[in-house]
Amino acid sequence: MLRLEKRPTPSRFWLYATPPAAVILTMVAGGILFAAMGKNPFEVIRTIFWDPVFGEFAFYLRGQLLVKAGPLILIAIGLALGFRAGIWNIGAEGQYIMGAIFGASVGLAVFPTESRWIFPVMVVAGAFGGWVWAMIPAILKTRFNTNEILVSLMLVYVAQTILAKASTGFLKNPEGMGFPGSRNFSSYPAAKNAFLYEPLGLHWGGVAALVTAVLAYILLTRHQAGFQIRLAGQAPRAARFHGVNPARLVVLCMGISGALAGLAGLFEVTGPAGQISIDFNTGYGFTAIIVAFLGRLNPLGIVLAGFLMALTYVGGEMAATQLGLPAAAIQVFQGMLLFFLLAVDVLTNYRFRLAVGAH
Amino acid sequence: MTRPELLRVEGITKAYPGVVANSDVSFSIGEGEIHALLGENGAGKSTMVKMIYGLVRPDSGTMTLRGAAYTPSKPAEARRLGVAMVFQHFSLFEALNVAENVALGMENPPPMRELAARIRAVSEEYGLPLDPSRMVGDLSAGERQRVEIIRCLLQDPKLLIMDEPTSVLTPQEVEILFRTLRQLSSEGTAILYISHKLEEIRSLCDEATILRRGKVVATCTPRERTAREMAELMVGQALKTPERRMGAKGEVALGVSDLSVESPIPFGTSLKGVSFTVARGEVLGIAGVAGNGQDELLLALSGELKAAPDKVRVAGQPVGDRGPVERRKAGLVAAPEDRYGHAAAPDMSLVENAFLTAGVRKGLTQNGFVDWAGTRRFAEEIIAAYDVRTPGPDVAARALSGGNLQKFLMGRELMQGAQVIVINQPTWGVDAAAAASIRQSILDRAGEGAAVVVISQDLDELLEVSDSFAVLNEGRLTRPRPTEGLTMDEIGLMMGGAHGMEVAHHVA
Amino acid sequence: QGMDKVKACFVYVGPIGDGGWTFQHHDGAMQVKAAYGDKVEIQYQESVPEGADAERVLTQMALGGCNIIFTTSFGYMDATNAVAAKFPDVKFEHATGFKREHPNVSTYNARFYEGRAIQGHIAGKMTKSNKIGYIASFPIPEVIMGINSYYLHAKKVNPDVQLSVVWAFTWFDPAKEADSAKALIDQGVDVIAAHTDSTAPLAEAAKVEGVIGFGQASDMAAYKDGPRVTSIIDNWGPYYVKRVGALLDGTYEQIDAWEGIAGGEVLIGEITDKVPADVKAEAEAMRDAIAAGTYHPFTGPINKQDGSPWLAEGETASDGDLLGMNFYVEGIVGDIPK
Amino acid sequence: MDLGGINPVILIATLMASAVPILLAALGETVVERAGVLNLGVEGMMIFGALGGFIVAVHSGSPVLGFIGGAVCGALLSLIFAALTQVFLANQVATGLALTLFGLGVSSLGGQGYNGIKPPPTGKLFPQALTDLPVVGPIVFGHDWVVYFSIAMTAVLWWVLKSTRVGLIIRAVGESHEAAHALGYKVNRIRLACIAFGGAMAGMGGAYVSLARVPQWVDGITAGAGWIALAIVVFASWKPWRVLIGAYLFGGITVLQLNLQVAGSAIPVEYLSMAPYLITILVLVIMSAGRKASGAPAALGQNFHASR
Ligand SMILES: Nc1ncnc2c1ncn2[C@@H]1O[C@H](COP(=O)(O)OP(=O)(O)OP(=O)(O)O)[C@@H](O)[C@H]1O
Ligand SMILES: Nc1ncnc2c1ncn2[C@@H]1O[C@H](COP(=O)(O)OP(=O)(O)OP(=O)(O)O)[C@@H](O)[C@H]1O
Ligand SMILES: [Mg+2]
Ligand SMILES: [Mg+2]
Repeated sequence: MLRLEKRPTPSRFWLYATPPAAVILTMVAGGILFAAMGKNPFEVIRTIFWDPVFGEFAFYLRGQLLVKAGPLILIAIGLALGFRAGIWNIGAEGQYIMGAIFGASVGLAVFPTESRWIFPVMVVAGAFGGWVWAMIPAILKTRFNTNEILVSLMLVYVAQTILAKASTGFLKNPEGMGFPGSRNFSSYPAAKNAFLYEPLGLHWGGVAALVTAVLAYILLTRHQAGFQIRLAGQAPRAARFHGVNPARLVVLCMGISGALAGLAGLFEVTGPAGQISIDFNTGYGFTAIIVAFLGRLNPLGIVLAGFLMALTYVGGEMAATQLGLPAAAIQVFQGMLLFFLLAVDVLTNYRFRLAVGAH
Repeated sequence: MTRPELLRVEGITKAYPGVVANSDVSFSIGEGEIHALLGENGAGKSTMVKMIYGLVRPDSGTMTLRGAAYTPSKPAEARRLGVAMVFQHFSLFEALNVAENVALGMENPPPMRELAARIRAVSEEYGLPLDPSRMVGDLSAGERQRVEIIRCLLQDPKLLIMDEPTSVLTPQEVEILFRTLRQLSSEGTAILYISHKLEEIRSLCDEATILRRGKVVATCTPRERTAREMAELMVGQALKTPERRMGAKGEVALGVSDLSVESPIPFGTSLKGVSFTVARGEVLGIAGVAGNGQDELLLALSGELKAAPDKVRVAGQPVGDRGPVERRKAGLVAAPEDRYGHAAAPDMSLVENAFLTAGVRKGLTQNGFVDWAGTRRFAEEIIAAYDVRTPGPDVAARALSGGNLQKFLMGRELMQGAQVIVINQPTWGVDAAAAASIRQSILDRAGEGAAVVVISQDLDELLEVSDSFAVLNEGRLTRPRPTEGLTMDEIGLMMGGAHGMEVAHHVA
Repeated sequence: QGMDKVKACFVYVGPIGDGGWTFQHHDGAMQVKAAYGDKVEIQYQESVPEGADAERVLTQMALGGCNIIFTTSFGYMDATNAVAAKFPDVKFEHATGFKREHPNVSTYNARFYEGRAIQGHIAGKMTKSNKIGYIASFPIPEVIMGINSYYLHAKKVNPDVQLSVVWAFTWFDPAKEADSAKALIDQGVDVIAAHTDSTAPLAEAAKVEGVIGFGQASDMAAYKDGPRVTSIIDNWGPYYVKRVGALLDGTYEQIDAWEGIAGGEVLIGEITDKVPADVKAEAEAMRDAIAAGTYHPFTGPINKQDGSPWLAEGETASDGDLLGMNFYVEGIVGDIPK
Repeated sequence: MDLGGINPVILIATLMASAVPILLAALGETVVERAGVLNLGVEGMMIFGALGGFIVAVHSGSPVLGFIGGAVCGALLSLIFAALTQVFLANQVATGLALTLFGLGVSSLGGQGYNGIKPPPTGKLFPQALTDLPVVGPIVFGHDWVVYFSIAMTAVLWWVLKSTRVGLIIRAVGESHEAAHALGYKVNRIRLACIAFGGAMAGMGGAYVSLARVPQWVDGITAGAGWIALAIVVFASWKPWRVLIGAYLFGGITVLQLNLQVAGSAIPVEYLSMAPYLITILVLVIMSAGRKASGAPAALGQNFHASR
């Protein structure tokens, strides 16, 4: 019988080898699924993993990877900081929405003024919006010992209602013939999050994501605050002994993750999405939780995980349009990828042993 | 007197990755015999008894129980065959009540009401009063142990295994326990007894098997040996007693006055009006049964619990409202009892654990950035100075044995050049040799002029290191008295008798 | 000039399995396939979120050789126009929107309010409690238009009728739709119209004797022997067939299509026998009058909710007024969420 | 009796039915969490159960078989979670989220072809005569059997957790897996069984949505009920009767806000539709304020590996 045995120290090899191993396993299992659905598995896998990067339309799709990965990375990094500290913000989706609403409100309030200060102020307002929304569970937790998972999750639904109200009410485009949705930022240069370099899909959101990843990495490995975050997550009592104020840490981590989610929302609404609309949010806040874990809560890992996730989205869309694969099959495929990653990950900290014993 | 043989262990070997915990171990226990299993930390004692209890399977070797082959594959089987065990680390559930905890350790527990009655009956029969409906989290360490023992007794065991049962008990409680054990022994129950306290072994046990690095190195009759001889058999070399370099007592370095704080620990004990002072060069020993406010006192001194500013003064400076970082800056370092998760983060490396408290006093941060190279140098210094056995400073703290980790953590606090040092349980679960060296370094630091507070449940240890002595009882501290000339009886009185004696009266 | 072969592509906002909105668009796409066989190739993508993802999917489709792309949700409006700018040779057709910023963008919509008029008539005639209900999704002109049309025609035949509107704030949440229907029924409403996409309100109505409802978006024929007395069917097929056909034969032009019962885009599902024959006949007559262009559901005199006049005697509403409608007509109680 | 046009009797009767999916799922998750496992995949298991139950009911023509099928499907899906977390020791939060993603995808794939079909009806348990009684009629007699089952399950789980050996072992495992292991309990196997039970309950809750509540199959039919169920468990401090109270409170406010709309309440609709979430938060704040411990099982979310 095979038995698991804890390694004294985590395996370096498997730390890096598990993601490729999981991807390969997913391709095999996914291939079987696609074959069962009557598709050519090799074609589907190639369309998902190869074509977006090297295929015919790669010149366009490569850029789309960052467009898609950017917000995921930005949100996931914030969440990862909290998760590492044992603070469970599950409501990034709501913070994302509120960031977009705050930022967009600032921009729309001064429409059509042109000034180069408008966009930066909107960015600050976006971060602030997300921060405020995250402060609600943070303060309820520190003040009243309320479970932050529950509160942050409930606030997503509240934010969605506010978003509906914004797009049918206070942010509605006055020239939109009564249709829901705000003005489109693509026609408001001062407030627009334009591409800085289109072939790479780089806009300010992408820049923010990559810069944040580097900063978060430095924070976690070199800075005392990063040490405290890791410590609080691994050994809360040791953290208090070290001198960490748990309440302040909750406020800090929730604040950072909220602000980053708000930023992501602002960059998205002023850039790729273009406008506030009833459901402009597409679940980035929830997907980012998965990205955070895929990246092992490590900022650099999250960057890779963000791109991998983006690849399955973009490639999955290709497979859907070109090969007629149902959208749900892609969702199943993504689920499998996660399952395999999580399963294979056991090898980092454990090894399998053939059980030899007296019995 | 020869007794009929109950359990025979022959050629048992058990390997863990990287260590052979038991290698070709053989011994036997007669019915009604109290048999000691001795050895340093990591010698393989717990592993051995876990195999007898069916929790771990041996790689090779055989066991026989009353002449029949004995291969328990799970604890339930062992229990059915009459083997019961009290664990080194209690196997209790804090959020469940006593009766539920007992029921969990039984094969076919009777209905709760009946069980409660039986618990009352048995606990009175053996003089171990216990209320079945109380939450275990609310119990003192001694009472918790009673739960474990009663759980065993309810099953009429033929062999009772006790892994380090006395490390958390007052002398009086130890006496009660020993009376119970002797009574059991006289009723024919064999007891396999593990302890680091050799004087206890001498007074209690009939036979002893001594393990070193997993092998049996000697067997002896404890009554016929001195504690020192047995210790030397365990360690395999001669032992040194700590020496005391008498420094002159200096001015007061730590002053605590009328300190009362709420316990933040669920089921904890609040401190009530604690006052004392410690001078430079002085070691204050604080005794008391676990759960009487020791953890809270440490938290209140380390800065994890805050009070009014002037309740705690370090070198005259009020720090009562300051957190751990500021107290360290002011010159106070502290070492909590729980190594895994409080004093150290088990999954972090020794370097990171060195930074955990030494960052402030060792100047290991600059603008908030950590000087990891400097921290690593400090960790290496500790490892060298305290003879910490580890492959290197990058291994996770949990990979070290308890004794080695304790040495590292003591080194971390003692090497920061602080003028006030507070330590809770400096040698808990640490073997004789390592304990001696830790006590020596505490005395050395006092000799260099530090004011030291040692909180411990080991009275011998306190008598050995401390200049003055006080007792914590239900969150209150007695007035410190000079250690010299104190007798065990006086100490017992200071401790207010065995915890729960009053309860015994009520029940009776 | 015409084309030998057309690749027609469809972007759907929901899953084809929603049984409502997307299902009907996909049905339209299949009608195109049936009409032209090998001369068309159909590609589609389900569940495309509005916003950035839509823009990418559209670009992919355009790059992938689609000749005409139907974007079947209002939220795709800006994405459609943005991508159309980059691919002038590809035709774009946006459903329910109003922006045609480039010559290759057309828009199309259906006059669902015409169907609502017929439902209103039936509701007014059939209600016993004089309480009729409407499950609304979001407060947008499209929905408000439907509510007004429904109420006006109920009121016309039954002056005592009261309308209760429940705003569900969702297009598609069967459980919530069921709850909304239940709330209406619990308060005595016995005719329920819904502007959300699932059959849940009908299923809820089926549980209580004497409550009727209507199919929405698709026929919902499964409830024919139950509460469903008729339905509004979104029938996009004729339009899609026409547009792809125009591309094939070279007559394609940019248009702003807003067809209704007349164009076959809005079908009135079979009126069941639960409806008394005379009411059924009246309803069918109204349907035919609308189809013939002799009757407009919004014909004055109509006042706004606050009593101010909107349409004078005999005046009919302009399309512009309808498309921007943000007020209730006189007699409806409650406010439109702002 | 009428309160602003709303009949409280009907309101109560309605909320009892509308709370069933959350109640069943939350009861299952309560057991799972009491055993120390945090399974965030409730939504995935619910929708898989909704589909499975629907398919079984449609093909067999029996709603009872449908509910059983839903439970089996939920349990099967939960076994993926169990395998990953109990055997491969994967992070429970991440695995649970992945399970939701996977469950939504699989049921959307598997449900193709089941749109627009009507399942066999799940009728009321008691005869109309009883249902027509004033007040008690709708509240006590006016439901289908699953409503009674969900209440019975609350009582059973309360009793099992509080007074039986099985419940004691489950609580012990969730409180300290180390101690439970030392006493010889197979921690991972016990947890596995609890996870499967939780999956079955979630699956059954899902089946109630597709068979009784809505009743039909459409993609995404559970629409977030699983998340609410998770929240209710925390809200209820892991106690069955409070789960019932929480589910009824949430269901009640949801129903009430719709009724207020119908009754033409002056409160703006947006605030009404936020109300269930805001009031849940508010009640939680009031309940947790001033309490030191949340009542969470001490080992919640931690994996156990017996090193032997
Ligand atoms: N589960 C395990 N996995 C790996 N190594 C183990 C395990 N349990 C014990 N060991 C190792 O086996 C050796 C013997 O450990 P054991 O716990 O039996 O010592 P002990 O004599 O009881 O020590 P102590 O006095 O500290 O309780 C030690 O080196 C220990 O690190
Ligand atoms: N049989 C019952 N019928 C109705 N309500 C009950 C019943 N039993 C308990 N309750 C109520 O339900 C709530 C939750 O009870 P539950 O049984 O979940 O708690 P419990 O396990 O008894 O916990 P505690 O030990 O804290 O009382 C309490 O308000 C309790 O009074
Ligand atoms: Mg031991
Ligand atoms: Mg109770």
